[in-house]
Amino acid sequence: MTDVVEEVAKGREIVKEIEKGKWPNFIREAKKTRYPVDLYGASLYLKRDLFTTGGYVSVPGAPTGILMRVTSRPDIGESTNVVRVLIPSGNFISSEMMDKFCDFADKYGVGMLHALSTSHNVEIPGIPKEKIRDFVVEFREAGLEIGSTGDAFRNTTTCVGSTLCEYANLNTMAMRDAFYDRFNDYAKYPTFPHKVKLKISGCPLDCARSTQKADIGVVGSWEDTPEVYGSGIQKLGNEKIDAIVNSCPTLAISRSNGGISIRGDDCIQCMKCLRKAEGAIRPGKKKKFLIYVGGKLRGKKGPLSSKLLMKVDTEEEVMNTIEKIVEVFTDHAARKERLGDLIFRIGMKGFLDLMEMEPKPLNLKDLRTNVFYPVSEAQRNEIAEHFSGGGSND
Amino acid sequence: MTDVVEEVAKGREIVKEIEKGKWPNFIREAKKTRYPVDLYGASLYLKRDLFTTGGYVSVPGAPTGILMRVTSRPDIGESTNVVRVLIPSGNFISSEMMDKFCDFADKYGVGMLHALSTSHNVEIPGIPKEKIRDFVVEFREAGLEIGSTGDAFRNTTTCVGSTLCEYANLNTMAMRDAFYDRFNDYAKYPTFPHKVKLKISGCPLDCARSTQKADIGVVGSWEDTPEVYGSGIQKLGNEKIDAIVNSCPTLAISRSNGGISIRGDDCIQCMKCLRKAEGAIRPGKKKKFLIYVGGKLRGKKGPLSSKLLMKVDTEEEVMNTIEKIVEVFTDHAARKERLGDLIFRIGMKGFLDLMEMEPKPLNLKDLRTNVFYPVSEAQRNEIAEHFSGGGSND
Amino acid sequence: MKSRNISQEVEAMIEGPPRPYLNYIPEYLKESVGKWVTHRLEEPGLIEHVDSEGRKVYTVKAAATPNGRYSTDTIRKINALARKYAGGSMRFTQALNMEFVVSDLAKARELKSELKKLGFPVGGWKEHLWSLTSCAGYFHCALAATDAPSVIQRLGNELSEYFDEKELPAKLTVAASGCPSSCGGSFLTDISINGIHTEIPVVTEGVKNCDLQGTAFTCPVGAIQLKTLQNGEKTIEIRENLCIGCGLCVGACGGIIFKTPEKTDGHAISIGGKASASRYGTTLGRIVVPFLPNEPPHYEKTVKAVRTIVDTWIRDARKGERIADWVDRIGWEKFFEKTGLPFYPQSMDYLDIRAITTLRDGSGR
Amino acid sequence: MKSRNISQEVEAMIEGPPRPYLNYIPEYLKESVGKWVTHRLEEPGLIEHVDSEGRKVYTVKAAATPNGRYSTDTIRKINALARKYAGGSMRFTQALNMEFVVSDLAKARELKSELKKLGFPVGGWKEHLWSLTSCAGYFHCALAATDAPSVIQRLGNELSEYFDEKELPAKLTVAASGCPSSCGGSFLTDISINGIHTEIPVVTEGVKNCDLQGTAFTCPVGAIQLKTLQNGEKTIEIRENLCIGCGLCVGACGGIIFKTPEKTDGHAISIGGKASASRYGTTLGRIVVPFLPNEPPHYEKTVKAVRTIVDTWIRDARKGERIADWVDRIGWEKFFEKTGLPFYPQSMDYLDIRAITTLRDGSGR
Ligand code: SRM
Ligand code: SRM
Ligand code: SRM
Ligand code: SRM
Ligand code: SF4
Ligand code: SF4
Ligand code: SF4
Ligand code: SF4
Ligand code: SF4
Ligand code: SF4
Ligand code: SF4
Ligand code: SF4
Repeated sequence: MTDVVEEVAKGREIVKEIEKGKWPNFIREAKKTRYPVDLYGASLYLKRDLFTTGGYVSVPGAPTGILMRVTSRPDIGESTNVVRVLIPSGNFISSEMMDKFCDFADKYGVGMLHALSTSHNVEIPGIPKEKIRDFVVEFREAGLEIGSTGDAFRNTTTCVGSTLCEYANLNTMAMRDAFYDRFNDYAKYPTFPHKVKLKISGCPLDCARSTQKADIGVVGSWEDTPEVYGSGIQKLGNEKIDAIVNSCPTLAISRSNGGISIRGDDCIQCMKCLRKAEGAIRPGKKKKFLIYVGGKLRGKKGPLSSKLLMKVDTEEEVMNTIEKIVEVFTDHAARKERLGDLIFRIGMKGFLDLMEMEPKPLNLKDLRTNVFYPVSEAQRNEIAEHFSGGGSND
Repeated sequence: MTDVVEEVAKGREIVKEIEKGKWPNFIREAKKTRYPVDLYGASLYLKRDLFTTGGYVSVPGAPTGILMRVTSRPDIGESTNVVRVLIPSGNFISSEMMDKFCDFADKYGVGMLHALSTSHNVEIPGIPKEKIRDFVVEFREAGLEIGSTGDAFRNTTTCVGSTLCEYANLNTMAMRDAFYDRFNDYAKYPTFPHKVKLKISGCPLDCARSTQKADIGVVGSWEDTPEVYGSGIQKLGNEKIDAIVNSCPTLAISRSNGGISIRGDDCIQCMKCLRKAEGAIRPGKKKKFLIYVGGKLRGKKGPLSSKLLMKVDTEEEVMNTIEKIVEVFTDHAARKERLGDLIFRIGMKGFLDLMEMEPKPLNLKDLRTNVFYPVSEAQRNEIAEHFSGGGSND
Repeated sequence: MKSRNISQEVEAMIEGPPRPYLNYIPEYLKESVGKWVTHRLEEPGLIEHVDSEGRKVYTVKAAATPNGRYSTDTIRKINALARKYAGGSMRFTQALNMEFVVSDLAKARELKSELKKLGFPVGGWKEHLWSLTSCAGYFHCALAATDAPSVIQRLGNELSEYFDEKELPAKLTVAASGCPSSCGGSFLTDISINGIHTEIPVVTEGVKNCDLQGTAFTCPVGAIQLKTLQNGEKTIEIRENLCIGCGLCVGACGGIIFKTPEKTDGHAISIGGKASASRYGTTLGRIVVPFLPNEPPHYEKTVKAVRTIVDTWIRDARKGERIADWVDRIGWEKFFEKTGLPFYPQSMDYLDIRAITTLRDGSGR
Repeated sequence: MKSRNISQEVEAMIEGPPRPYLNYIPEYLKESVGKWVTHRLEEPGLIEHVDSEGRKVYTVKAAATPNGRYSTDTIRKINALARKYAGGSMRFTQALNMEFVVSDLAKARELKSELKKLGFPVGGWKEHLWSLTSCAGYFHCALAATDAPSVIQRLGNELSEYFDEKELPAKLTVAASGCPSSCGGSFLTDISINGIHTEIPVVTEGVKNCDLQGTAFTCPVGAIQLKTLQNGEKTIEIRENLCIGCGLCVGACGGIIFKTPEKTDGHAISIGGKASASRYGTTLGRIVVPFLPNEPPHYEKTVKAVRTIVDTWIRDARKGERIADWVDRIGWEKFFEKTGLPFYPQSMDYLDIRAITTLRDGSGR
């Protein structure tokens, strides 16, 4: 048996095992396509990734959206280049659109769809290099778009928001649309130091994971008191009401008149009471958009958590802030430095300086304990001003 | 008016104001002594510390215990050298001993006692340089000891422990005595890279602040279930019992038979239930001594919190561990590096290596999130061994 | 802002994703947008949503394949169901599951059984397994240290009953990524698997064919140095003391390889990840098993480790406690005690100065 | 262990502190050691302790002067009370207050009024002000940036009613240290004052008279460099970018001075410190006011800042909440909102990489 024959044979045995079981199975799916399963099997047998990046292709109309993939074992399988397809907000795909995706996958690819990628694009794998140009032309003629690779804004993802969820403080899907209306250039041209991701959640439960998986996260919230709606709360009965009262981490809720009352001043919008109240408590009415910066999952020394940058009142302010962040990022990040890495390197204070913003307590989880820092003369005067007029009590 | 006259006069005005008020007053006290109050007043007027360290004095019988203090303004006041006096455990001072302190302060000093210093020594200030030698001789003849300065073990402090407190899991005062019986050399000779502090608390409430103010902290605790003592709990009444149940952060307590039952496995010895139970709940019987390392209040970049090193069963183990820590500290710390600085510099893992100890979860508050680390072949084998025999379920 | 260099050719095109979104959601959903007042789990995988005017819709959630790959054959069948039952539209959730919005309960139940017939379990809300996701892994990617999809496939088989039948203490999410890039969303799920390389790559002859400058740029820690040999040829050198073994250079240039990935590649398990935008913030997964070997197809050791964690959690957690909440309450010491997992030094040094400022050396070596 | 150099002369002496401790406690206490079962606040400053055999003692706690300094005259009077009422022994608590153990309640009450007559309030347990402590400050120390004792003296006057009369939401401790060495225990109290220098010291002619090598050694961050001048003289140089302004060199060598301490010295306020050896550990005070000027004798600004914090806490905290617990619940954002304290950038950068690895530059400048 030659090496390659053995590798393929052993690989097939392994793949056969993976094919088993009740969970929806990607091997069973792959075997219904022209995807090179043998190559995959061999890599499992060899315990070694057999792919490598396949250089860059520049295709008119597709400055981003194409990933070249070749293998180190052309004797088993060659390439599985992929195009990344932008889909509508909230990942709603109409049946017509889905048909088209399938048609293109059958005609140009290997009859396989990646639906969905973890950043919520559809991918069409297995398009030979020489067909990519034609694919792009035909695809765009069909009114469809590819994108979301390279050093550009990657796909903006959102939770379902107002479309289906009562917790939503902002219409996430509409905001994504608005983002592309205004900033499509950011997504189109890979001209940034590194990729940039924007994700949007309708409430602090953050189903879009915008606070960690995105360079910029937008979260809908509120700042007044959660609304205790109608008499729904009384109907829940004593035990459930007690559970609601006890769920509040800031003790903002107390019993009153058989129902509850909430001290809005203490509410930190944690959503716990809402989750227990079966619709009888709703988000407050004074909406706030929270803007987070610098989340990422692969920092140089591990994942980096985002920091809250600011709370704003309007979508317009959100968009303007994004623009400002992008400007700072473009001008100050090193090559292949994500926004989070930049902030890690220069410190949140340094980043705020670049943003021309004053530091605020909301930018921090905790305050410093280290007493070594300089104080300028201007600050000394400012402080003296603020604290003047203290009484004395003997 | 000459400068000095003005400085003294202005200083006196300020001091006169400080002398006012109902709280016990150190100026009213100082004025009853020969302490150079004018010097102090001038420093307040000038807003500038007028003391400076006064070089080293080597006195036979006193390798540690003497602090020289001279001033930059001998025209106003000269020196206030101080001797630091070691007192009995728990800071209990017999009336005879206190009389002696006063006598010495009157004869050699300025008629002032510093009782107590924040590290729980008595200090006798204002002893002229030329009298120090005589002081030491006479003081030691009176059966008293000075010490606790320089790069030696500073005074070991303890909470009152078993002597007065029902929460004590260890007799802190007896342990301090035992420490000096075995390790008096450590306190006697300033031969370490920097000062070393040992503090001992009888329970996790840590009244001795051993977890932050000490290089080595020892805390008495337990590992079984807190003892629900007799029927005292029932007598507290429903409301108090509910409060006890709700106080437990790990939900280890539940109601049972009109009283409570505690799941010892979940107890983290937080003391909350004991504090509410008015003696009806007591510490568990299986005592553990917790040893903390590396606390300090002035790190190079701010205070450093201690880390839990280990939990041991006997006083003997505590003492042996202290010996080992001292060895590692002496061999590896740089000059003027406290134990906490050393650990900060080399990492807890590095410190454990030097201690020849295996890392344990108790050494950490949290585990790492950064996935970049090497794994040795030996470890790979060890892990493979541990996890072998996993089933498969198709 | 720095000036951008954009070719003319490209300038003219691309309008971004299809929008407005209202064109792509079911007709009967449009009226209710922004008016929802409550929802309720009707039965596993089936939620009733009620709007302020009493209108109702029903969402049905079906599990995805581990890496989201499907044949067009299957997608066409699913799409046919979307046409028939869900107003000609379907969506994918954040965790890549399929979701259908149906206008009445009977139809939703029918859809549910159709999906099951196609092999897609319906479930995954409330105190259940919500999702199992993976990145591309060996299946497509150049960077994988472990084949995330096949690991998740095994775990899916193992845990499937918790998706629809059995209850758990709380929500459970599982994700695997083939390498530290964490495309699969690992570190953010209750149980996360992360591929890791544990050797330092070596530079081979083949490096000649690579874009050396470009390769050096990929290194996140600047461990790659350009060098000119005596014969004038250019090459690169990896500074071992700096390299964190991330593998990005290996993916970028075929001339840089891991020598024995079959031994040194593997994956770590971290637990307790959880996203949140409340003041308490997101919790990242913490590493509890630093290394498991790649042993396809069955990954017995990985399955055993995950089962141990899940079973202990089920036994010990209070109702409503996600894995992170549970560990928060009992602490790491008890976690290791109760699970019996061995503790390795690799879990140490978190936030110690060396772990942050130095690289490989400070990380537990 | 490295070998130690110990002079012969010294070798022969010193046995350490007086012990065993039993020789120094009141006779009637000896039987009960290790047998205590419960205690109870009888009245402000007076606790009843009960042992397992029903024996009782009463402890009386009286406030100390800010820096623990007394005339021998006063100490002799106090000592007379210890002889008369407390079995010929007294102790000082962790926070330097005086404590007397008395064998019966009537005597304890008498002692209480005697102490008050001497000017020492009795109180400081449970939901009260427990302690106010300071280090030596200008009174004795060479390193002070602020005169901790006089600051505490003012705060003592200001807050004294909470020691015995008025209740607080929970325990309150206050400490001040004249410099970052924090000898006063600041950072560990609910409200802490810390002296800070905010300029970089300069080297003057006088440096000649100092032990240069020794001075360089005192610098915790290695900012002092030894230098030889062209004329062969030795001197030292301070590297400004490294110096953190700790002031240790200034204390060590009279030739190094702060130029304008009257302007640049001052103190910071941090809050929420709390010692604990439970799993949750100690909380360090966090800086809420980065700088207040030294304005003896009345320190109006400092008093105003502390009152603002205490009054807001009293108004807003739930019963049993120490300042740290209160802030934990409401968060820093609300803390600044509710107190109206201005927020300054110096409170930032905590745990950012630069705050740890770089020095002065990374800290908010
Ligand atoms: C397709 C996808 C995984 C999937 O199976 O769904 C994916 C696949 C790859 N990711 Fe990713 N990432 C995918 C979502 C993510 C996510 C999750 C997310 O976006 O929600 C992350 C973590 C979030 C974040 O950004 O921190 C992620 C963080 C990375 C990184 C780390 C970047 C960094 O500097 O932190 C890399 C490496 C890089 O870009 O240099 C990377 C690189 C890659 C590359 C392009 C590796 C490469 O350079 O060859 C992978 C191509 C795989 C292939 O051949 O198919 N991928 N990647 C995901 C879809 C992308 C899309 O836009 O549709
Ligand atoms: C007397 C005392 C303050 C008081 O009013 O009670 C004190 C006074 C001094 N301390 Fe302290 N420290 C005193 C308790 C503390 C404490 C609190 C404690 O021990 O419980 C600390 C914080 C805990 C800790 O150790 O981290 C403390 C941390 C320091 C430091 C910081 C050391 C470090 O490297 O972290 C210094 C500076 C040094 O040693 O280089 C210092 C230095 C000093 C010097 C010697 C300053 C000097 O070098 O000139 C002060 C002499 C003042 C004087 O002239 O009277 N003192 N010092 C305290 C009694 C000491 C004793 O042993 O009886
Ligand atoms: C459908 C989905 C959003 C989407 O647009 O795709 C979703 C929608 C909802 N999420 Fe989510 N979450 C979705 C992914 C997430 C994620 C991201 C993820 O899983 O990858 C998160 C953050 C990650 C995490 O879990 O930590 C997330 C964090 C939550 C939470 C907070 C859970 C917690 O313990 O902190 C809740 C509240 C709850 O479970 O009670 C929640 C609750 C909800 C509910 C079910 C509301 C509820 O309490 O019943 C939302 C139903 C919307 C609706 O009516 O259709 N959702 N939710 C996502 C389903 C993913 C899936 O297929 O399993
Ligand atoms: C006397 C003293 C120990 C000593 O040997 O000197 C002491 C003794 C007691 N402490 Fe303490 N604590 C003493 C300083 C401390 C300190 C250190 C300090 O204040 O400098 C701490 C840690 C610092 C802190 O508070 O963060 C401390 C943390 C506690 C706690 C935990 C408080 C908390 O909120 O976490 C308790 C329990 C309580 O208050 O319910 C406590 C409770 C007690 C009680 C009063 C028991 C009780 O529940 O009432 C102990 C009475 C012993 C007795 O019977 O005489 N003791 N206690 C100290 C009195 C200092 C003073 O004069 O004010
Ligand atoms: S983030 Fe909030 S609004 Fe969005 S789907 Fe989740 S629960 Fe609903
Ligand atoms: S949202 Fe959270 S903080 Fe606000 S009232 Fe409800 S439970 Fe309390
Ligand atoms: S630490 Fe514990 S044992 Fe010691 S005095 Fe405080 S409460 Fe009592
Ligand atoms: S000591 Fe703390 S953890 Fe233990 S049972 Fe009591 S309240 Fe619970
Ligand atoms: S996590 Fe790694 S292996 Fe998986 S797709 Fe991303 S880059 Fe590739
Ligand atoms: S493996 Fe990563 S860290 Fe190491 S040289 Fe390659 S790119 Fe750099
Ligand atoms: S804190 Fe500073 S000023 Fe106060 S005694 Fe200690 S060294 Fe001196
Ligand atoms: S002030 Fe402190 S940091 Fe600066 S030179 Fe002097 S000793 Fe060093």
